[in-house]
Amino acid sequence: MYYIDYDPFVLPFTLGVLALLVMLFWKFFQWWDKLQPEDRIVIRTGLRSGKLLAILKEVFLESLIHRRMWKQNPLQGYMHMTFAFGWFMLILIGNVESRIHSGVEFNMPYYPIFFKFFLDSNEGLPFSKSFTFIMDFFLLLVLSGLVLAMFKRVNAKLYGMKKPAKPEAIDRIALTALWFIFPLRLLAESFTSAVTGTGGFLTGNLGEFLSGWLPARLLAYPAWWSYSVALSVFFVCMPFTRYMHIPAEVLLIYLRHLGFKPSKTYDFFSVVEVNSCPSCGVCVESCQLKSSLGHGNIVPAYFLRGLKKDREDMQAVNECMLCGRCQQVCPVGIHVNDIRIQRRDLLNKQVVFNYPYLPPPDHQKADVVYFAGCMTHLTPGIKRSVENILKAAGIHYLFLDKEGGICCGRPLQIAGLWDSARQLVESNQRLIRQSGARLLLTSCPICLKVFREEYDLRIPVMHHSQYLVQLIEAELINVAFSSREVSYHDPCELGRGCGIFEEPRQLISRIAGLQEITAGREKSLCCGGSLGGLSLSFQERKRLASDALKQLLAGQPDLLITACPLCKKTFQPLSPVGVMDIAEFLYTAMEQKTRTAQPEVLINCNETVAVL
Amino acid sequence: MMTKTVAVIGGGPAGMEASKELAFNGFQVVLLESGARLGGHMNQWDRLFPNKRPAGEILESLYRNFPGSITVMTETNITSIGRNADRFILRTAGRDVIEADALLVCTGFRVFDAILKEEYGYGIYDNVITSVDLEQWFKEKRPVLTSHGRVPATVGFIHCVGSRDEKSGNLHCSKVCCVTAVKQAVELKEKLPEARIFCFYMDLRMFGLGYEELYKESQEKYRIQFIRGRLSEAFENMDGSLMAKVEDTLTAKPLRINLDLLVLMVGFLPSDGTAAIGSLLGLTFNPNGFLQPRDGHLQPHDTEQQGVFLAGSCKGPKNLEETLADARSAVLRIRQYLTN
Amino acid sequence: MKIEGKKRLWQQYQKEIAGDRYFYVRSCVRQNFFPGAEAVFLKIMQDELGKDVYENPAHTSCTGIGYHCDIVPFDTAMTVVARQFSLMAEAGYENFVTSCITSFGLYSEVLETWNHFPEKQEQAARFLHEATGRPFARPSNVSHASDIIYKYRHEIAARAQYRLVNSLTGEPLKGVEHIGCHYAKMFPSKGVGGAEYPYVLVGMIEEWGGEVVDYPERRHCCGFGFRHYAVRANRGYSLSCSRKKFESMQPYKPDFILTNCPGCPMFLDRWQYVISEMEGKTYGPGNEGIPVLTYEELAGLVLGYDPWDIGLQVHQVSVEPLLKKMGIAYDPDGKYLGPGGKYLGRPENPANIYFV
Amino acid sequence: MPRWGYKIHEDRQVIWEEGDFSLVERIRLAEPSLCLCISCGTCASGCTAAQFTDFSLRRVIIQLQRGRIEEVRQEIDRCMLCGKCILTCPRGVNTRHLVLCIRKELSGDVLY
Repeated sequence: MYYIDYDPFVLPFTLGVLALLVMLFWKFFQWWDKLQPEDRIVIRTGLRSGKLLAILKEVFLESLIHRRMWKQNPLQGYMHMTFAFGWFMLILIGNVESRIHSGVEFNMPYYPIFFKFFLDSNEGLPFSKSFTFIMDFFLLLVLSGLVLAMFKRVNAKLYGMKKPAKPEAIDRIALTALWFIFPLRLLAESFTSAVTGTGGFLTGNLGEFLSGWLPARLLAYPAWWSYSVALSVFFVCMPFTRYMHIPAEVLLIYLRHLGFKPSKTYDFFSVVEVNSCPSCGVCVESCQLKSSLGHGNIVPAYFLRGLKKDREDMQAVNECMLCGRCQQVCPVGIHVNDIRIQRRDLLNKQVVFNYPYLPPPDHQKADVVYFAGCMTHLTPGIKRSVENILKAAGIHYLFLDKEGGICCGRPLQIAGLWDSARQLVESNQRLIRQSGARLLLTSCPICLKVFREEYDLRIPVMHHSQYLVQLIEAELINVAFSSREVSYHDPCELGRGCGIFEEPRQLISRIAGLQEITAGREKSLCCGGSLGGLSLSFQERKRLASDALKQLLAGQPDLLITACPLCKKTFQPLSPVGVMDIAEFLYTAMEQKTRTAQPEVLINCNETVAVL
Repeated sequence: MMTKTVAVIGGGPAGMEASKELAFNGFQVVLLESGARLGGHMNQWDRLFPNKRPAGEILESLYRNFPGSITVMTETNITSIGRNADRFILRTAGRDVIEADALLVCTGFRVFDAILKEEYGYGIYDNVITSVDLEQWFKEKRPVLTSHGRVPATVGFIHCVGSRDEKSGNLHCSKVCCVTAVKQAVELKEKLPEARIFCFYMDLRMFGLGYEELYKESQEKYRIQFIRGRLSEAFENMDGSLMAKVEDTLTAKPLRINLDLLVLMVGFLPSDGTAAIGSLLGLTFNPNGFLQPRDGHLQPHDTEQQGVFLAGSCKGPKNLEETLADARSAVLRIRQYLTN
Repeated sequence: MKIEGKKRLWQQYQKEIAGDRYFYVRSCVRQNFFPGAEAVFLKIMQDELGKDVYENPAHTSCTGIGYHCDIVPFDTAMTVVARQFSLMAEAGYENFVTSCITSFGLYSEVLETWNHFPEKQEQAARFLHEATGRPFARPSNVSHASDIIYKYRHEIAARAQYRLVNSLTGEPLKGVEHIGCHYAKMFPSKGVGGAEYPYVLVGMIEEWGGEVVDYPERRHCCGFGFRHYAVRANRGYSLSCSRKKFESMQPYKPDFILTNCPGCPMFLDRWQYVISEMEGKTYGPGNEGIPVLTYEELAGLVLGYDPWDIGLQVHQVSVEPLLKKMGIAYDPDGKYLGPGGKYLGRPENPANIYFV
Repeated sequence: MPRWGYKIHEDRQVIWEEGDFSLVERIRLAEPSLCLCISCGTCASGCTAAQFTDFSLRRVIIQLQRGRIEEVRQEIDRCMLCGKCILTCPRGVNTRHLVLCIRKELSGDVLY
């Protein structure tokens, strides 16, 4: 027989938790509705799959420890960890402690939270010293994070941010409640422990100190009330604030382990991703539209918040260049590029372009199909260099779009027009397949990405920066090293988009001195010419390009090398130094004797493939 | 040595600027003007392209530091020009006799008489005006209204009226009308923000720095619409508005449009003074009736007559910058001539 | 509209019109469709004004229709024209008067060609001589018959029995005028008032008490267009041109259309009927059409001639509403009676347009 | 009409006032650079789609400005949105976005 400890002050907390649970279930039910039946089965059976351990491990590392955040920014990582991990431990250990004390498995949910209130003394409590120490320790941990969090609001620069993400009114309420929770708990426990002597090194000493000059007995009860109310306010607000990311991220980790990926449409997974955004604001600093143009509203922290609240910002959907810098730094790993394209897909639901006029494929055969891409036709130096190099290396190739080709379809896809793009993809796919080629070579990273991801070609697809390096290594072409210093700009679609960072660097290092820059590789900047952005004006694009150039040319290189016709065309008019595509650069460095084609050494098909 | 005298014929911007410079260079200057006051066409102009600078500022600067030593004779028409050795003897209608060692002809231009372009209805239809009329309205701060007192909702500017038109007898391009049309269209749009304003053009010749920028601004900020097509004829509708017929050459379709006000961009023709003085002096006229310098590139101020020099738009259409620069350059040439 | 502006312009386009001793050549089209018109001209000239007008039965078509249909070469046309001039000289006349506007245009074109290319004149003289053995001659004055009526509009007004005034309201009747394209568009200086705002018909209407209304498509072609009408499949162009004019003039509520060209009254008159049949649309008040008159017919009405004597019964658009407005007494039963009371027959009643 | 053997032709003349300018006004709000077009035809001459069909963005823009929506509708969906024209337009018209906006408007999708 036991009796239930109860005091009216627990009511706000208990009702708050109840409201939270109802809200969470309601939300989840809504999301669940978006799911395909087969996906529902995957989710239902997921818990029974062998992945549970791995899932729990990642939840622990990411949701509690905030490993990725640590990597991004240790101070922020620590701050987030103290809140998440500290609070989690307070709950966990509080539960254990209270259960041991009450000796029953079932507790009222408020009981562990307000345990100290109901505890008259530590007498007879097993491991009471250890428990009070541990509980005080984690409370201190959380409080240390709180101090950092408060400090962040005052001075975000210390955290590597110009400004923290701007909270909305409801976020402010929840934040204030959150900030009050732990100091109030500290006060409540301290006042109570001054009377009961149940406190540890923190609460006990503070209680003793406070009771020296304050009526602790009198203040304890209101402190517990305030603590309960603060908790209640936080829980009631939570589903409507960025703190929704706490449950959502756990779900997200679960889904990812079950193999869920972003699809072409805005679906269940997208909603979970959107809700997993903690508005930490790391992305704010990564966005060039924010830094160069001040278009802050388009950064994911705000864009996703708008989506969460059904207040979509059209500018954020259409203006974004899809450079992927924000995605690269996101501690939660939200695929915000995909989400933006999904939103474009929704906004353009009825838009269809039609291409009944596309020509049927002809029947030319070749080992290598070279597809320059629409943009490359505006930079003839690139296609001429690639062709000359291929000829010099004796490659049997077919220039598929020599007289101009069909667009690869990527520009339509990034506008969310998948069905229209399908027509182009299929046309090009037929053309490439019938050539019998064993390799598809392109000069345009935009095409590269779509060839790799959306085409069913069953042959390797390479960007010329990859292929040319292989030609050098196979000694089919010889290059001369010059003492020039160059800077290399990683095109978004080539680098972050297709993960090609090394080959261009290998190639350049063979020819000239390569300056590494801070905004290189994964941190590479958008040139401003991206087709990802739909509505950005010409002047705005120019400003992006000028700002990016400043960083690219910080080391005062002799030349700026890039590997995308669009980047080249964007930078060229604004750059004080020459801008060259990597193929053009290579061609200028080729030794004279290999610069002319040798028809008699044309390599046959098998050898070509061996080269690859 | 006796101070040499230069007679400057024509008191527009070129004549005034040249007179000042000649006087600063120590010459005696007689400035002859057939009109009542100096300043020429600048007197009728409100603001200038491309920066909408008030024309008054230019006039003021032309008058500023105007040397007292210059003899200014307004309302003076020259009836004969004779020579006595190296000196010119000019007789005026008022029986004055002026002697000079050199003559500078700055007789300028007149605008095309839009009445001659009968099919456009200037002087016949109530709501057809010229660019000069509109500028006058601007200058007088007259509200822009149709003859029926309504605020025009649609206004059309017709480029090349009397220019590049052999049927009007003029083959030449008057150069400045394109940018003037854009300037006036912008000014009109500022006054009538609700109006739809159209420019009907053959080519847009934005030859000067800042002109293309003004054109772009007129499209972007003021939303002036440019339709490539030359007006063939205009008609009056019952309500006094005009029905204009052009071919919209970019869609290759004839277009009919109703306009409340039609502004004709009248071109440059040689002024009566240019024709008269040119004949008196026996100078060469180019096929468009302007005075022909001896060598357009290398001797732009010299004529077949020794001691007779040319400056400004008597030689052909010029904007103000070119006119003033030409006047100053003519002074250098005259100084060289008179000091040798 | 600033009438003083028009007047200023008209003063620039004053042409010389011979005063007497005319050699008159007929119009191919008018003789057939509006034969009364030419008869009225001769009657006014000879009976009212006492002028010497001579017609030679040997004169032919000027070939203008063939020339503008691209089936008669210009050299041939010049030779035919030279023959007409030769006939005139043979009869001892110098003042050439044409009934047809296209003839007027062709004669003017030929003479201007001869002025600019004397070798063409020599060639025409040679061809004329080779073909007919006739001597070559040139007129001293070429006028269109409407120029003559214009010149004597005051005299006609002085003898007028009726004026272009609504006899009930006293208001001037509103007329639109349509000048044949070949009258002044080719050589503006050869038309009274020039090409853009021709005065020749305006002068008559104003002098006889009416009021001219100008309308946007005034300068538009009547729709004849020669080849457009001559080829049946192309007649739609002709019809569409006329309709464009009717649509444009209708809001001005004209009481009549006045023309000076053979083709114009023909098409402006007949196409009103065709449009009414095709589309059910009419352009006058109620289901009436707009009566179309030649300048001679109008002069005849003003002088008090019997409408049926001057051939108004052959008009497709009934002229009775105009006659009523002018207060002209006419015999409705006499409309289809020819000389000697002989019944001429009457056309089938149209479906939509008012017809008496 | 067999009775006549000819018919009344529709006038080729475009009457400005009959144009539908509501579309161009809405498009202009979404893509203001539309006003900057000078009909130079650079967009059309290098157009990827124009190799295969007579699509001309220059013509589309003109027809849009003239309020000739049917003509716009007839050819707008041939564009591949490849964006070459953005790079070549001398006036910095955001041609690709313009096409998308027009297509959206004509399809009935929400235009911002």
